[in-house]
Amino acid sequence: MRVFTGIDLGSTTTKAVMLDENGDILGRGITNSRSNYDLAAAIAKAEARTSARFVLLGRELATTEDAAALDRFLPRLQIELRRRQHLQRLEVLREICAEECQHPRVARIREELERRVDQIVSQLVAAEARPGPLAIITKEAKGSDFFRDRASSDYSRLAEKAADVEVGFDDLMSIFDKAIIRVENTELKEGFEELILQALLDLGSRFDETTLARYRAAVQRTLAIELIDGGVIGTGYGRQRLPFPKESIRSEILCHGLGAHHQFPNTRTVLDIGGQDTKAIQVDGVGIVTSFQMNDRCAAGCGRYLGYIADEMNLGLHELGPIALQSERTVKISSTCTVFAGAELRDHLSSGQRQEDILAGLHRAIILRAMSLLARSGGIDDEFTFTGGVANNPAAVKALRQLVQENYGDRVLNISPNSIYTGALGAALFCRRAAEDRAAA
Amino acid sequence: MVDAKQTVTEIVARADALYHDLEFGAVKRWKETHPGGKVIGCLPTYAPRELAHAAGMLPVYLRGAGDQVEIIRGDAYFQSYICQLPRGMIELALSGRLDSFDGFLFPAICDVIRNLSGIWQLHFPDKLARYLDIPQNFDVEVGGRFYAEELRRLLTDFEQLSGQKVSDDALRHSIGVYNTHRRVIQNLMDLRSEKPWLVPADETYLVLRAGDVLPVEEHIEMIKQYLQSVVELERPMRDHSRVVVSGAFCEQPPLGLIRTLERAGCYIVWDDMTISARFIAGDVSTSGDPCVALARAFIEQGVESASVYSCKKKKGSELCETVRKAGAQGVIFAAPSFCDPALLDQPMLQTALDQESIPWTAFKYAENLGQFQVIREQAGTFSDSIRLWGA
Amino acid sequence: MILTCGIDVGSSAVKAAIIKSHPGSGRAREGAELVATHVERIRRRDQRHVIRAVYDGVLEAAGLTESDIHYVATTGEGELVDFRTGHFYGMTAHARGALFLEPQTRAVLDVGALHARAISMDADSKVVGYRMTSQCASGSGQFLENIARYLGVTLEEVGALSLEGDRPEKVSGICAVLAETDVINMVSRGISLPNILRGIHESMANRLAKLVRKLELDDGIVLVTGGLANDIGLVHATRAALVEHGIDSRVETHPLSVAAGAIGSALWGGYRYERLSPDTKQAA
Amino acid sequence: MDNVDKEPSMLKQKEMIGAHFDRLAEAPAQGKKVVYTFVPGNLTELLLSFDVLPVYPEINALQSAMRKRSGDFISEAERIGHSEDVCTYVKCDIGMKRSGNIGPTGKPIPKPDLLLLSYTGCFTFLKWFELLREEYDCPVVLLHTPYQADGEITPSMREYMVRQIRSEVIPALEKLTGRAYDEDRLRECLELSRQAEDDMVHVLESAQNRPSPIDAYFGGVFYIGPMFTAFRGTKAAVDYYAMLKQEVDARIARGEGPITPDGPMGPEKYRLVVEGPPNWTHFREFWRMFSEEGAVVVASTYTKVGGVFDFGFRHDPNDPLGTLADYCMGCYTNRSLPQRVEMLASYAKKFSADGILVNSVKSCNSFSAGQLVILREVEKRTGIAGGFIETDLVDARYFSAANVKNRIESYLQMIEQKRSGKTEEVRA
Ligand SMILES: Nc1ncnc2c1ncn2[C@@H]1O[C@H](COP(=O)(O)OP(=O)(O)O)[C@@H](O)[C@H]1O
Ligand SMILES: Nc1ncnc2c1ncn2[C@@H]1O[C@H](COP(=O)(O)OP(=O)(O)O)[C@@H](O)[C@H]1O
Ligand code: SF4
Ligand code: SF4
Ligand code: SF4
Repeated sequence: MRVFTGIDLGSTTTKAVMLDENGDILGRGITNSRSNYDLAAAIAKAEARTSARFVLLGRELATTEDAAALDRFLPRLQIELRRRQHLQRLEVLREICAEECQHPRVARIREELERRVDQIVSQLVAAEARPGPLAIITKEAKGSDFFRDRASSDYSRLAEKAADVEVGFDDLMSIFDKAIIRVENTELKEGFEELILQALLDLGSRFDETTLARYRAAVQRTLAIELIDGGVIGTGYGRQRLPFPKESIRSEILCHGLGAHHQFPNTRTVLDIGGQDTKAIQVDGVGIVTSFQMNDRCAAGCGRYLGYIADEMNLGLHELGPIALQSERTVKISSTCTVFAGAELRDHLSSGQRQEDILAGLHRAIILRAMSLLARSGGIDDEFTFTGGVANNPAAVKALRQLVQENYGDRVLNISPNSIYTGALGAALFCRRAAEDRAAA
Repeated sequence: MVDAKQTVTEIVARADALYHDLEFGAVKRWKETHPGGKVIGCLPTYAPRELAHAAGMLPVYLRGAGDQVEIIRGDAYFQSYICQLPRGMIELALSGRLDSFDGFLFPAICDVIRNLSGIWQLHFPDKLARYLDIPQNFDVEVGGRFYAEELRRLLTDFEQLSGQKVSDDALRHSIGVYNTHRRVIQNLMDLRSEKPWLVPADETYLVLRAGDVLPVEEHIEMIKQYLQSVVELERPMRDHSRVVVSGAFCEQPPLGLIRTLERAGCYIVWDDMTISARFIAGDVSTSGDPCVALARAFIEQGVESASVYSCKKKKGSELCETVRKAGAQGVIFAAPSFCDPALLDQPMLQTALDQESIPWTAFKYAENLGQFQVIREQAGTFSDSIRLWGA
Repeated sequence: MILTCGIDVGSSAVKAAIIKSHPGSGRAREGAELVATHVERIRRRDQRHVIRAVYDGVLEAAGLTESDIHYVATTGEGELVDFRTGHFYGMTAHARGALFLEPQTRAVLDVGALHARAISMDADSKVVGYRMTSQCASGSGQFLENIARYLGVTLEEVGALSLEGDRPEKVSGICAVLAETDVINMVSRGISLPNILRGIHESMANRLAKLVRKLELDDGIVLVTGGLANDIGLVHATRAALVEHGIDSRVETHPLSVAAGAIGSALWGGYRYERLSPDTKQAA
Repeated sequence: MDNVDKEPSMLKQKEMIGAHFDRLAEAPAQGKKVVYTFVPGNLTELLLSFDVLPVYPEINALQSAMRKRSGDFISEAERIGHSEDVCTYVKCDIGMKRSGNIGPTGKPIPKPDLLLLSYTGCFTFLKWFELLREEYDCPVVLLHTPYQADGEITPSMREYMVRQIRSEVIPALEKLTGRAYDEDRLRECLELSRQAEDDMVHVLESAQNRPSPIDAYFGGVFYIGPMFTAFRGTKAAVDYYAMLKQEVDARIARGEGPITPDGPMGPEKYRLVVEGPPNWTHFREFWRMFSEEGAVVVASTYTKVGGVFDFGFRHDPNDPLGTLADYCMGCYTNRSLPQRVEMLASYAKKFSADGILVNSVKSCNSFSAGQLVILREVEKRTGIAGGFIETDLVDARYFSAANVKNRIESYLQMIEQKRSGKTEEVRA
């Protein structure tokens, strides 16, 4: 089977989308862009392949199982699959943490440090290994969360408890900070085959032998399908850094425009808030970009801003939105400078403002900047699609909804659960199109 | 005593309400009581309000949207490296807050305001949008003549807008009213430099800003009453330094910033924040051709300003003079970010101050600045250094 | 004997110092002694909580109790210290502290988490001029901290690593956030950690040098204070940058540089304490 | 353009400019008077008639940038207290002065004997000369050009200018040179200007051809050089433009596109109208971002800052002072926003452009404030695609190559996509 891949090398995250010959989405993959773009692209692509296999497995199973059974089974299988991947990463984390503890810098407290770090990681593992729908897994299944974010917020919470005069919070965190980067840049050893069989085993007790046998057979058939690379198109912030020829690169503006159009064909205006840039795009009825604006050289008010805030508050990125939603009185925030955000936040906290009110203000501040950009690009037409990672954040969406209503009146606001993949989807569509053109030529 | 305190509180509360009311309720009320009356919005810095007054119109100074209005559409019109004021203006206009205005006057002050007049012409073609060129030639026979003609042309526009023919006598009368206005303001400024603890900076500022929207006669009364009452108050004198604030003639600093300065230990004994009402020093002649009189006054009695070419040999001598007259110990340069006129002026003014050993400090702001810590530190250190070591 | 405590509440760390000085030693506080200092990073904790911990910490280090202290002087976000006696502004305090640490100091380069400022002073620690970075956080400590986090090195390692750099890579962006991307790119291009860090240091140093350059300096030492004084890489780069900008002042740092603000405010506290009226003294 | 074949006009221009700087360097020794003045609204013919040499600080600034010296100059100006926020042309010039005032050819630029503040349409010029006045001990004479706020030149404006020229500028020049105003000499210069102007307009209009034989923005800044500076009103300029015209006509005949720093441009793919000044610090790199993609600029407004000639204005020897006034008031920088919109829209049509691109420079409020509105209006009136990039004139810190390239690429791809009209639906 020929597959077409789009890779969106964002400033903070790298996303991959894989299409089949009919243009249907087969798989998606995402990883943090951090230090190595090539590696990030490889990891995202590998993830997309894994998830493509999973979709194919679904197709195979559909030939033998009835729909209701599949609906029960597949999500569970996916959860188990993710849990497996997650546990794998935790083990990598454990190893690397142990290595980091050997650093001469911490020689003074090595033993105690080792013990506590290991204890923390074990607690993380224990929490993950517990059966049932885990926060991390369901969140991740929504396509929004990262191992890093989740692990770091859990880790720092546990670290705070584990810290004392002898081994300080700083000591514990510095081990994690160093380790997590290496963890993220490690390609997982086990591939789809091992993982899925493991996952099946985990679920095994719930099915009878014959069903299991059918499932296994489907897995085998899936594995037999050859995924032939029909091409890759890169886009996004780091696209110039990829070892792609020029004709395999598309501007992220066009990709977001086309991706959004594909998701919601009536889209006329697209807002994309990514890690370091915000784009306001106008598209016509067939997905062609007619005008666009990007933030200028200052990264104020972009996704990273939320990242800083989350770090500052010792929360996971995904927790910010829900907390902000509880606010009843939004605090006015003046600075959207990403770096200053932390200071301003502390300022308000120390003047007695409530956390949720401040957070609501921060979200509003980001959206306000986006509103300016939208206005600059030509306003908000019906329908309006919000893409990029920040679209996963319910408080940002709420602020956006409100401001759109106030300034433009009624507009249909589209948000895909896969909004973060919009750029990659656009790239994949371009890729498939290019292949068709080649075939036609 | 109790009365005085109450009067001051009331006046300040009223001024505060006017300051914060960006729906311009006062303008709407004026229109209700003056059926058919026209309102003209004037941008900073100096507008010859006498002309509008004589035509039976209400001239209102507009200075951006302050720190209360969220700028959404305004940003769509200006890049990040342009000051805040024009965004605020656009935001006010597009959100309908300026609907009760019948015309707008854009005095020549900088490229931004100048181009804003063009934006207005493009966007609001049914309202008068008038750019007023001011002369940069200070020969009464050359620049004066040109300016008098410009004023006359403007007056014709006003006459058309208001439907009122303006006689020379009417214009002379208006000039007389504004002369009184200038005098009471001068009295307030004098008190400020004499006893700054009686007239805190934020209060003075609000009272003066009330003159942006109030009919001039009302504003004269307000200042008079304020002056009368405030001198009766027992306000303690603090161990503060005395400073002049310079550079804030156009886009205004947020009220919080003015308060921050005083809290950090600086009495503001003179500033150019509301310079528009004091742009002409002294009275304008009420005899002869009134447009010529206004033009002459501008050329001969106009204050030093960043937006006017300075024909004095030494830039800044006027600022040094002001410092001396107001008994200030230092100068705080507070200019809007990206304000070319104010910021390009500063090095010259600073050199002049250095030569006279007058200490100064400088920072930038935007009308919607929300954080003042840095400024507080800076102003505080400045005040510390004057107080702990000053003469 | 007058015991005063200075507390410098910064945006990333709280610093405290206790000073013993003699009555009648005036503004100069001749013979004042530093009894103890204590510093803690705030790191996502409640500031008030940290302030208390730091105060307790410095008292413990000095072997004193709260009632021994005559005057608690604050600087920075002093409002948060509800037990303070008086407040001094940042630059006044830093200049005083710098002079105490190094009597030849004529300029202070205070590089903290969010701001950098250059302060010139006279032999009496009077601030005669200063320059600060603007409302933009690029080139500050927080920026360096983020980068370090990205690169997976601790702050303590940054300085030494940077010194190993031999072919520093220029950071182009002005914005701290966008510079992060620059840095990411560098890593992916295989630039070594030391060269990246050195490049960042050089770009920060260049900004600092520009601040210093705007001051009119007499002879004497430029003392680096604030948290980044600990970063020898930055100090080293700053030295080079100043030379490049034609400033021949000597750049020094002091092991207690980070506490300069706290020390300075404690010294000022002693001065003010003597000038307080007897009943305020009682209350204090 | 070192390793690329140069056309004769390029060499001639280089020679002309070199000679001018030589003359300047020798001026003090030769007892020649030097006058500093500005490009927009310059009175070059009048100066020539008095036989004084003009110096244009903006030109020095942009030359410094092209030679990568502007960064040091700007930081020198910031050192002495200038804000990061203000126009970098000013800072570059002040910094250059403070660093010894060495011109682009490495020879010193003499001090002014007179500052002729004849400027058009920008308040910063006023500040600039106030600042220069502090630096030099010399007389200043100011010529205030009233702004075309309502899109027209009124008799009162014209009178005001003529009166200023007559009662202030001319007496100042007479005093400086010790010679009387010679109106016949001025008329001769104006006649030469008129001739050169005809040929220059011909060259600029040539961009209507497909492919366009010139790049009217990047190439354009070279073409306007002599005309906007020391050479208008000279025989040398007349010859230069005649030569240039010939070359361009020859390229049209051969069906060739413009010459870029990397040699002749490849096939023309996009035709753009550009508003706003260029960036000088990365001039070639910037140009290359366009030429490599096959984008040619067919008309620009920047090439009109020192005079708008393509709507019919020519210097008129029969009304010497009046024509100078009209010239000053007509410069692009003195035109109101509605006039600028008008002009851009007419270019889009006349030159069959695919897009209008705004290069907004941080330095220049005069140009930049309102450009977003201009862009929207032109898009609305012409229906062609608008694009927006941000750089700066001479401050390299504000040129983020990756960022600019990204936007230009996206913009051109957008035009391409729009043009090809390829879509999912259409293909399905
Ligand atoms: N679950 C989530 N909740 C809130 N914000 C999220 C979530 N996931 C991602 N984000 C935000 O999305 C940003 C990344 O968005 P993305 O579109 O991938 O940016 P880029 O393409 O620039 O890397 C992050 O900086 C983060 O702020
Ligand atoms: N050893 C070190 N090396 C480099 N930077 C350091 C070191 N220790 C602290 N810092 C930096 O110093 C900063 C804190 O400095 P400080 O002067 O206390 O700032 P503030 O007063 O704003 O809290 C932190 O941002 C941290 O990055
Ligand atoms: S603040 Fe300055 S730049 Fe802005 S409009 Fe006013 S004078 Fe012009
Ligand atoms: S203000 Fe903040 S986000 Fe903007 S350029 Fe500066 S550091 Fe970057
Ligand atoms: S603001 Fe613009 S027109 Fe004015 S001097 Fe600067 S670059 Fe030239």
